[in-house]
Amino acid sequence: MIQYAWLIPLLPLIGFTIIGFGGKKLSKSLIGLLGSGSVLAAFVMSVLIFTNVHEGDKYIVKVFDWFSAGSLHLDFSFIIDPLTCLFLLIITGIGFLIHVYSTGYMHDDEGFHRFFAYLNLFIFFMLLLVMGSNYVLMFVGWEGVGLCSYLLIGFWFKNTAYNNAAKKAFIMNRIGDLGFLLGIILLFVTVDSLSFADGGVLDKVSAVGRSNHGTMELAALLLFIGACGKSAQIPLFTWLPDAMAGPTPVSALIHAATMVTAGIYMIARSQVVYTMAPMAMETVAIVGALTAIFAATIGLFQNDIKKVLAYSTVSQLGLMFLALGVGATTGAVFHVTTHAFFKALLFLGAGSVIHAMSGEQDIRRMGGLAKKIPITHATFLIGTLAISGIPVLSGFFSKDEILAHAYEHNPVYWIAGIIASVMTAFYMFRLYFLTFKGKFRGTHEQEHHLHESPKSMTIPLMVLAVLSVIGGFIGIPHLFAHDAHWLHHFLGFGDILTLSTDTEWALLVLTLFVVGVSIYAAYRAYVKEGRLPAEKEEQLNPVQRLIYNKYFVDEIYDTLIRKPLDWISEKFYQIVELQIIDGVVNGVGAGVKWVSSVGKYAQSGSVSFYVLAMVLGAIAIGLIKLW
Amino acid sequence: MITALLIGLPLLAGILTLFVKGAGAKRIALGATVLEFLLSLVVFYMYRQNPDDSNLFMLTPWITAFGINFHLELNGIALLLVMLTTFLTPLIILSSFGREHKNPSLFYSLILFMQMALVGVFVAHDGFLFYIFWELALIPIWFICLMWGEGKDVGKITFKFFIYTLFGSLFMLAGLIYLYYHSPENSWAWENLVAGGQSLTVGQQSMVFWAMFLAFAIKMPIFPFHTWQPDTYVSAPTSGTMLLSGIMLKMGTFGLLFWLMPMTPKAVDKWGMVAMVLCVISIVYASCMAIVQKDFKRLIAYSSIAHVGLIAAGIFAFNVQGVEGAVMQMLSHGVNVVGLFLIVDIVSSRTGTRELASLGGIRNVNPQFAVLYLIVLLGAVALPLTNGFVGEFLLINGVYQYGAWMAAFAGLTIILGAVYMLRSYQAVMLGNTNSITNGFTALQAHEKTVLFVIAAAILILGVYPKPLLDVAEPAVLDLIGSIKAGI
Amino acid sequence: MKAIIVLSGLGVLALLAELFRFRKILYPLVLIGLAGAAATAISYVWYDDASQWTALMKNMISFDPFAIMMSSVIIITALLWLLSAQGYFKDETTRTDHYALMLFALTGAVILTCYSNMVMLFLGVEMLSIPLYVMAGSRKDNLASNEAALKYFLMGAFATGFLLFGIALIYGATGTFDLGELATFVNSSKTGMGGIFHAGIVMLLVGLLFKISASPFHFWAPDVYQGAHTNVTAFMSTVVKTAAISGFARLFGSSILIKDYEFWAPLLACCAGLTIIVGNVMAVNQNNVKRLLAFSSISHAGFLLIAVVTGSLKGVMFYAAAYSLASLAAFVVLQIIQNHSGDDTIERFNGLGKRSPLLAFTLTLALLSLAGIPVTAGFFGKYYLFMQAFKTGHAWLAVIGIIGSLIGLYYYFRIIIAMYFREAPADAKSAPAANDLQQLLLFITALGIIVIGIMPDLLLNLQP
Amino acid sequence: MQHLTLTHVLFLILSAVALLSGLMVVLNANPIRNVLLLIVCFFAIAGHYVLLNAQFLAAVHIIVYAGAIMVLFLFVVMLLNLNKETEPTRPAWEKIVAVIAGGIFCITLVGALRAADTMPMPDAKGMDVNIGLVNRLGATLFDEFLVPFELSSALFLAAMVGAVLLGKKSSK
Amino acid sequence: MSTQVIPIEWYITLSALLFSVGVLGVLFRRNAIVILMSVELMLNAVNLLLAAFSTYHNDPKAQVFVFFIMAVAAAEVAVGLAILIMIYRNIRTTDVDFLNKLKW
Repeated sequence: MIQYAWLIPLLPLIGFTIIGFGGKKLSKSLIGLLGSGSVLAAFVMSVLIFTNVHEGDKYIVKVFDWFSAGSLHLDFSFIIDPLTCLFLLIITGIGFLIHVYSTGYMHDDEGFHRFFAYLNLFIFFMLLLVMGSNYVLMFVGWEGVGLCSYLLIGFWFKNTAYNNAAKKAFIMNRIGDLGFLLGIILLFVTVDSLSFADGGVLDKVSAVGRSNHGTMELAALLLFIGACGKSAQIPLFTWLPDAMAGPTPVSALIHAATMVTAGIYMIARSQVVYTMAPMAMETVAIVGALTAIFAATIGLFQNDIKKVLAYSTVSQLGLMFLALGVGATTGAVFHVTTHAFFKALLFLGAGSVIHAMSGEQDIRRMGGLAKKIPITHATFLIGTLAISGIPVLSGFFSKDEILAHAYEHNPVYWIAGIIASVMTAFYMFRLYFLTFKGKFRGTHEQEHHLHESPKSMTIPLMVLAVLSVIGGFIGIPHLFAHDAHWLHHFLGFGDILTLSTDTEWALLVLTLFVVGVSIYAAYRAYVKEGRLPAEKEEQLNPVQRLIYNKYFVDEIYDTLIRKPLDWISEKFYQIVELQIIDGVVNGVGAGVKWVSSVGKYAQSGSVSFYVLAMVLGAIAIGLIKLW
Repeated sequence: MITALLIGLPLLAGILTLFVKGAGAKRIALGATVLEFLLSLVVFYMYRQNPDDSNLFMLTPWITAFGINFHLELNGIALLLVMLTTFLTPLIILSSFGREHKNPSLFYSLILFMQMALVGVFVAHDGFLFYIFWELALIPIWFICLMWGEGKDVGKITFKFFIYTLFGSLFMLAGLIYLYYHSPENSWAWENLVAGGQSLTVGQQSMVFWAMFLAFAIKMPIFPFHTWQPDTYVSAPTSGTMLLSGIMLKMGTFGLLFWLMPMTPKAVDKWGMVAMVLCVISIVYASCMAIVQKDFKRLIAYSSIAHVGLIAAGIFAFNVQGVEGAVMQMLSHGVNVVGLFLIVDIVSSRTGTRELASLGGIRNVNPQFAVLYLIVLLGAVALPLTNGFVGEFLLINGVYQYGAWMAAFAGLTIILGAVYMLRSYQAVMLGNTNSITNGFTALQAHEKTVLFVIAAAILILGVYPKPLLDVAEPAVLDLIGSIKAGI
Repeated sequence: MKAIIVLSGLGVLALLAELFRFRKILYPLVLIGLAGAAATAISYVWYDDASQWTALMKNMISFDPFAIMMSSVIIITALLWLLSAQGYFKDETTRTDHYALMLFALTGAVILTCYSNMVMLFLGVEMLSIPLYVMAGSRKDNLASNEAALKYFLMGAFATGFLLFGIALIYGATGTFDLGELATFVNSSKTGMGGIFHAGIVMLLVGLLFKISASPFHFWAPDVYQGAHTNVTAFMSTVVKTAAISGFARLFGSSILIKDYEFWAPLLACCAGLTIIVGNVMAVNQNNVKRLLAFSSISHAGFLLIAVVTGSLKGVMFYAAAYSLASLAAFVVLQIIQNHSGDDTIERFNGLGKRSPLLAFTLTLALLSLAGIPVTAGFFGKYYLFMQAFKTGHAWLAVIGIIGSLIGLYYYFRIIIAMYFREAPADAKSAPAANDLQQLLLFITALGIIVIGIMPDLLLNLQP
Repeated sequence: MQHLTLTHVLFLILSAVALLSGLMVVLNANPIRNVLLLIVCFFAIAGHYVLLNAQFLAAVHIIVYAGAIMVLFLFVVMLLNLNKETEPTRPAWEKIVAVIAGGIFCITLVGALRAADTMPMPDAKGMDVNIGLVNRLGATLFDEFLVPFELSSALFLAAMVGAVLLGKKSSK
Repeated sequence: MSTQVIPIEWYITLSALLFSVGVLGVLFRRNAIVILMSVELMLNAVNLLLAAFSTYHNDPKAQVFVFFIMAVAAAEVAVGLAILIMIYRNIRTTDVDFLNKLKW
């Protein structure tokens, strides 16, 4: 079975090729069928492979020799191990659901075929990313998903703002990619291999890493820069909220469930490197924690339904990095999984809301939608509960594991995690209440049009809702069941929690308590008191304004990087390029011309002068040579 | 012998074309270049079979008084560049089919002469012969730029181009003569010049190194010898720009690799850092220049400087990855830049402008063009699975081994390249149409063909570059061995 | 020697034509005669009976390989020149005189290639110069021509004084006029040559440098070239220049004064560099193509001096041949344009590429050769000189040569750009066209430029 | 320094005459006087030839220079009716420049030759007083110098043709 | 008269001075005829020098050379004067600086 693993990425690629070349000639239903079908087939393959993979397995499926140069040999081959399998399932599974959802959501869009082509291409690259059996092939997928992200964010390419958002996403990703690439190269230079196969880069690193401490730190940090870009961590996070410009299914698939978690995958894959690099680990944890809190605070003040979710994603990703940083690799991957479920659910739910609201995304214009769109409401509520970490739902288990590990590593991280969680619960319920409770605040016309989404959209919502509820059981902690943590065993990262049961319980209860308080606060504010977010920025106090404007990070980047770059480039062009360098070149030419134009007057036309010159020449020669 | 045929065929076809009036000229030119491409495939095949095949080799006395021979020899690198030349020339000719050129027979015969000289540069194994072909390539392109160029300053600009490149190459000649006089035998053969060069002291080598470096640096061009390039690219007719950027520029990098590095290893060791810094400056500087350009063609021109800077940096790193990356990137850049300039031509010939600010929304009216442009663009920004990636990855890898900071700065091309390329794509293709672009017509058959071929090449080379690298590797290892041995 | 006899005999014959009224057939007659002279000159390459003449002539002249090659180059150039110069001999009444003058000048030129005695050097120079003074003034009613003749004559006579003073001093120091004895004397001197001798060398150099229009004694050349009839200018810039440089090279390019190399070589090298730079720089701003070519010819004198300094007689020969071919072609086209439009400014070349593609092509080829672009004869000539310069440790001279060539490109290419890029002037009448003989000439020169450029061995291996 | 003999005195006198008349030629603004002064100078030079035992040369010199060339000059000066009034003169500064340049040239030349190593006096016994006689000269001229002699005839022919060509009025 | 009593240096100096006077004449005067005369003076300086060397080297060749110089000088003068007359016919002056149209 496993030797056919190459079919998994190939199927979406075929889908992409057919849809891409067929274009508008194909009917929409055929496109939908092809697009979803290819991913479904990939999903089925993934399941089949998954059933054949057991903990500790590692298979390499070689397709062809890609290229080699000197000691660098790169195969185009795939790795199949538990980590990859898990990601395969998430990508193809959620990918399939979102494809289905999209057939409904994008049905009336003129770029329907294009959309599906891009989605399939994205799935292909994402699969390549997690299946690549060496760093370079991973990088291929890594950049490929970036490209698809670019294409899909700027899907409605007539809109300049969207285009700018797409460009921003691509470029910020590329900043990370450069770090990633340099990290890869550093690893290659150090251990002379990039393959994940046995005896490849990872094994070599674990063998020689101790003696190359500094190199490993550097490599880990460089890789982390890449992860920051892709997974929207400080300081490269600002593209993700802007990326909401793309169609909502894209936000769900790429900017919540899969692509943005590539950074976690990559670090998990490189766990060996990080274990050699404690400082880098600490950096990861700090950045993760900061991002979690920072993004959460911004989320508190956002009024765009997708922006709230976007900041929530950033915050949750921060949490995952925190997990990676404190060594809870399994926890991070676990959270990736559950987050994929509930965040995809939330985004798709948001999409359904937007669909119902005829494109309105501002929660200040919503309210009281619970009755109008019940399925969406119910599933959205499940998602909200899951992300807030309400027990038994998936988010609870994964978040709990991360927090426990954080506490074990350093209580400060635990506190950070708690703060983020509290804020998450608050803004998520704020979002929920404002959207679904209270009175409708939109226009009359919008109210008239309110309707539940078609089946193609609601069914994925329901499936995801179920997954969000039960997804946590793959990693149920010891507290609740004996020998329960299946995921832990399956992945085999060996990051076992050593806290005492009492401590663990205490942490759990404390967490639940503060989250509960937070939810109540939200309830009180937005349901009981019926408060609404300010309509105008002027109504906010300075701190709120600062947060409302996302701490002006975009503006700061603009002022510190983009504008100076433009300015310097322009000045260099005008002054250094045109005046100095070209000026020197032209100046030489002009100089010769000038000398010529002045020198020609020596040719005065007068014989007397010529004779004089001749005599002077003779004198000069005589004086030089004879005296 | 067959190598000589590679040179002779375009020459004869060029002469023939000169005497054919009207549309026949371009057909003959196209036919001849396609034939030439097939011939080069045969050569490729023969070389894969047996690199020492005597048919690939030619040695005839030419100017006996100076030990100059008509000496042709192929190694992997040269072979690939010949392939690039023969592959691109028909595309360049085909892409010009839609244009009404005054005096087409002269135009196409000049292109053919150009091809002859370019192939000659790559296969020459005699220093003097190399120089001759090097200069010979300059004349047709100068005429092409002069006679079919656009803008009122064409004369001035092309002259600057001519004299600037000649300035460099004369110093190269001086360097070669110097090597000749210090070589063990009375011969201009490459091996002999290498032996001569390697026997020199560091000081002597440095002199030769800088003299010859100047020629190559100007040709490529790298900072700060590049100012002729944007103007020339912009004012030249599209075919000329393609020839210049797609193939001719590789003469510089090839020369650097094959005619400079092995001759002056000690100087490379001593001064390589300076050259490397220039290359890196070139990358960053040209990228920044590209970012602020308002003219589409000029933007591409600057991007070319940035790319070639990286190639040169890889060469100066002189390790396997760097040099193979350079070879690979020479090919990729050739293909990509020809595609990009064709795109510029398609846009500007339909809209009458190259101002980025006045374009936009072409994707609405011509999605197919948009896709093709995107593919070429991806190749240019070195997205994985396009040809650009393989080269760039190897190059940065190679440069990293030379110096981590160098690689970090050189790697900025990844970011800055995306910035200017996406900017141009957005300005031209995205957004809403305006009065200039809403009448944008469909691609003509020849344009479509060329772009398809280029797009296919971009993807194929990106997915399966192995055969090319395999061909280059022995030659690269030889060269590096020779350089390292000489230090 | 036979060539000298043929040429001077031909000169006398031309004068007789006036008496015996065969003026009409003089042109073909002189052509044939020149061809015969060329044949006799070049036949020495294969039938070496040259040495017997040397004794017979009491060591006055010596047909050594250099002389054979140079005289062949000169006579063939003159022959080619004659193809283009029918217009110069147009005037019925003075035709025979002009033929005679040209032929006597040519005789002088040949003497300069083969003299082996100072007397012959002096006579050769004068025999070359005196008819040329007259030829420069051949357009008697034209003030420019008058001015050219006056300037040429006055300065030429002045320079002759220097030349002679130099010869006298050298004689005083060595007691001989014979080059062979001179060589023996110089080479056998143990203490090195004294001040009298050196003063003589300097004076002699001044005189000779003037003749080849080397800087700083070049001032006459542009004015004279511009003022003279274009055919005469072509003659001066090819035949005369070649003759003058071979006169120079026989003394300084050979081994005669090699023992004293340290004394005069730096001087010559400096003059060569200066000449290259001055000639090229001054040409940059010229709008008059004739004057431009004059400056260009000055710069080429500088290049030829490199060959002399580096002691490469073959280099002199090759460069002179290549230069003569290209220069001749350029002047012929110029003359055609001038006849057609009555003007020799660069604007007259505008649009020539379209109006007369063949003329434009030949001129382009010639200019490329003058500029030294491969694969023209001019390139290989320059290359040869650079090689020699490197070999003899004059690398700096090669660098100056390179810089000079680059500057040179500017004005050569100005003409090419004018021909191909600029639009023809509005008042341009019909396309200028070459007559049959001129076409033949242009064809031969173009062919020569390319063939010699591609296969320089043809010339280099022509060893007598 | 040897004792001053009559020969020395004669030499000095002749030299003084030659130089002074030469200088006068240069400085006097009247062309006719110039011609006459130059003849004086030539006579002084002829005197030197006699001092040098070159009697035949002296005779030829007088005949050719004073008799032919200078007469030709005189003829032309008369023909063109040149006199002091028509004489073009240089502005003062040009004259100063000319004198300075000429002076420096003179100093350079004389200095260079004076600075040169003194040439040894030839052996008096080997002196052949007859070399300046016509038979010796003729033997040399028509034997060793036959070729140049013949060629100079061609030169004369050329000069003659040229002079006639330019000198006669154009036919138009 | 015995020649050997006068040192050869005297003659060299005299010739040099005469030659310089000739050069000065060429520089000083504007009348073409006088310039030509100055050139003749220069040639005579050479002749004198040659004659002196002839005696000094005891060699008639130099005297023969002088004949050639005289002959050529005569020829040169003939041509030169013809040129002058031709020009005079056109511009009515023998001023060498009058004709300066060919320049720059």
